[in-house]
Amino acid sequence: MDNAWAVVGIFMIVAIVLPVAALIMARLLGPKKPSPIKQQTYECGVETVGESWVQFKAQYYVYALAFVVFEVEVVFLFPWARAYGQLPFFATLEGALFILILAVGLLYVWRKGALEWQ
Amino acid sequence: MVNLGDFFYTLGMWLQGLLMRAGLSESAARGVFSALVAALLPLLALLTAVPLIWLERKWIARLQDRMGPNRVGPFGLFQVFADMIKIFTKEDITPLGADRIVFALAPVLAVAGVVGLWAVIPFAANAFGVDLNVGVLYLVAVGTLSTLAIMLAGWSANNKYALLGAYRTVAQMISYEVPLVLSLLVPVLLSGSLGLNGIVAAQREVWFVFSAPLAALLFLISSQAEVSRAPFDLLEAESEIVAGFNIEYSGMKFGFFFVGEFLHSFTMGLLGATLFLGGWTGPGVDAYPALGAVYLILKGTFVYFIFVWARATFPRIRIDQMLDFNWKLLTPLGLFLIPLLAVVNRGLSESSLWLRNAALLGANVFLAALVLIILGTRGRSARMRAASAAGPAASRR
Amino acid sequence: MTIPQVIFVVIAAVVLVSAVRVVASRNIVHAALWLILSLFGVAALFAVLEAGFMAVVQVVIYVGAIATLIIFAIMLTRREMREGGLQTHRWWPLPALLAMALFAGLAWLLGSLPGTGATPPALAGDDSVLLLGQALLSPEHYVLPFEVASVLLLAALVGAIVIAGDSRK
Amino acid sequence: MVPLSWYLIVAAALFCLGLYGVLARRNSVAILMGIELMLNAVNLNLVAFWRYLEPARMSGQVFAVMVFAVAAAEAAVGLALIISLYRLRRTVVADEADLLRG
Repeated sequence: MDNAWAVVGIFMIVAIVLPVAALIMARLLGPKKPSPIKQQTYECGVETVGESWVQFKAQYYVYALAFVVFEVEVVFLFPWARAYGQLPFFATLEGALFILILAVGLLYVWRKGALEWQ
Repeated sequence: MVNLGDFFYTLGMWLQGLLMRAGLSESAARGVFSALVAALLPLLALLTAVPLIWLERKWIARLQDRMGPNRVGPFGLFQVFADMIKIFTKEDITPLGADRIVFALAPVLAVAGVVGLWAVIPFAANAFGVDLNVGVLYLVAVGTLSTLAIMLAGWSANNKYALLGAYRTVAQMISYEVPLVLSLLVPVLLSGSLGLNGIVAAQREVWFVFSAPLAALLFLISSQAEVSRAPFDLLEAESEIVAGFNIEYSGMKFGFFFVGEFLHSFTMGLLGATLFLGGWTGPGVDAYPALGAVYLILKGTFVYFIFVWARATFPRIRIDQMLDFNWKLLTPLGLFLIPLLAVVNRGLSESSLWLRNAALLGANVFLAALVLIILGTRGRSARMRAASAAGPAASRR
Repeated sequence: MTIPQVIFVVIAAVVLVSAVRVVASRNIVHAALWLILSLFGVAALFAVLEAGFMAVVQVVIYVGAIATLIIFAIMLTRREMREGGLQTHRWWPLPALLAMALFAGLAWLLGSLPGTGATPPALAGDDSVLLLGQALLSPEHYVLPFEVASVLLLAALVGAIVIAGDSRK
Repeated sequence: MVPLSWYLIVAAALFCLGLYGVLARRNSVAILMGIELMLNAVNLNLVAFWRYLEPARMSGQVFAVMVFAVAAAEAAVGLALIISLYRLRRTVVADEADLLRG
């Protein structure tokens, strides 16, 4: 298979194997003296209070949401950016319209106040 | 055919010839050779971190009027090796209640997500891991691994501060990914190619930093935030809070997050040089293609120095400022920049190179001026509102 | 088996085994992590199919965006569904039977179809991203879906912000 | 080379696993994950058919890209609904979501 992705595959496998090998080496070289105190969850010197699954703010979800939508739209723009040079001028305007619709979404989220950090 | 100027190509041909003499067919020899490159390039990338850490520590020290490491070896050159020996012989502590496999996987992914970027960087005309026809999107895809690593690190440690730190870091990284990807789109727009080799080839006459300086600025700021270094390091600020998502990590695993951050910053420098500063192009590169690697590393180190300089200079910003800066300035700027540049570039595609690039630069300057005027008036009205609100209160007192 | 077939079988095994873990894990976070691995495997299959654009987009959208969203949603709604507890309905064998029957039917159908064992024709010499862009932009092809996708995502953004933000008031 | 039918079998298996997840799981986030698996099976089929039958025409890839957009939109709105439901009812179990029952 003469596929450039085979090289990428080998590359990624090596990029994962190398740090794993270093971790194993560090494990072999380092001391191992586990104790309950040492393995306790760190909490600024005091005993751990409560469970670790704290409820977190819904605010983060809004940013994740905006990110997802923008990411997907930008992915659509890459084929446009690749091809618009070989197409009539109208195609450029199609891409511009696409981005303007995207900008309306951002404007809405902004006006709605969802981007304010509370 | 011995041409030392084309060092990488000659070396590759020599190796392939050696393999063919050993009895392999030509395509098999080429396959083995590219597999070899794919296996050695990650190692090279990881080893780059060693001089990098020394360089950055020296730079930061000089910018802060200190000496930096100077005890171990000449100019403290062996300090990094001493640190490596130390970190290799440290105890590997996994906190109770942690998800052991995920806990160990997170630092590995953090490094792999940076090293993976090196697969598509063209170091010289004939020296690159692989020339994907979707190279720029590949960079975005590999970059998601680092985000994933931080999420896994925060979740698996079974510590509420790690989890909180991870949410915040991930919120920052995904927010700044939007202007980063928008800025990556600009070289694609101007060159009409998604592969990094094509983007470099399109910059032979004019570097994209001159035709689209705003995009280069967007790239610079958002990649600094993506790597979460100062002034965007508020989520793991060593001097203020205990740590962020990596609070429970120690020894080699912590070292990987650390190395990953340094390497990510430098890799972003290389990418900035490739996308906006012409990559390996430079005088004499046609006669001696191997010179391209020198040019790329010099340019990449220059961009990296800007990152370090910013790190040493700017004060840390608050989380609300950071998110506002992204969603209310950088992202809208990118959204307006792209259609503007596309229309100018396509509209003038028949005219001369210099006219087109001058028009692109003019469009950038126009947009930058517009943004500065809007920011100026908004800032003035905010100050006046603040002054009028403070006025009655002051007179009452 | 030839080398491409071995590679295919390994990737397909990763995809299917992690998909089983997605639907069978008791810990919902683990299910999400297995989902990410499964989606990575599908991206690798796209790469084997020489659809490089689809492979990177799969990683960017699914692993980068949707998986992040899912993990955030799990963190926001954790509490009782964390681990242990009953993750499936009491009548779970019924959907299992249904799924197996569907798979058996599909496998029988695929086995009886003619011409599905063909080797792929050579790719057109052109860059497939260029072809994709041209298909997405030319008015006689898919320009309308292209613009509608933008509107769809706008609607999703507005709708999701309204839904997720309403109870704060 | 790998025959087309192998891809179709893998996609069919993935689709059935997703279907099982959708029907059998109680947690609505897990149900959503099942839907994502099913959509991926569809995309695998689309790209495999593009590669083996019509590599010169991009219809298969265009459809798959549209599926990506729909999947992202569905995940965004679906998860927002789940979060909203959780705020109202403190549950993410799909059977207990009976707000329309009055």
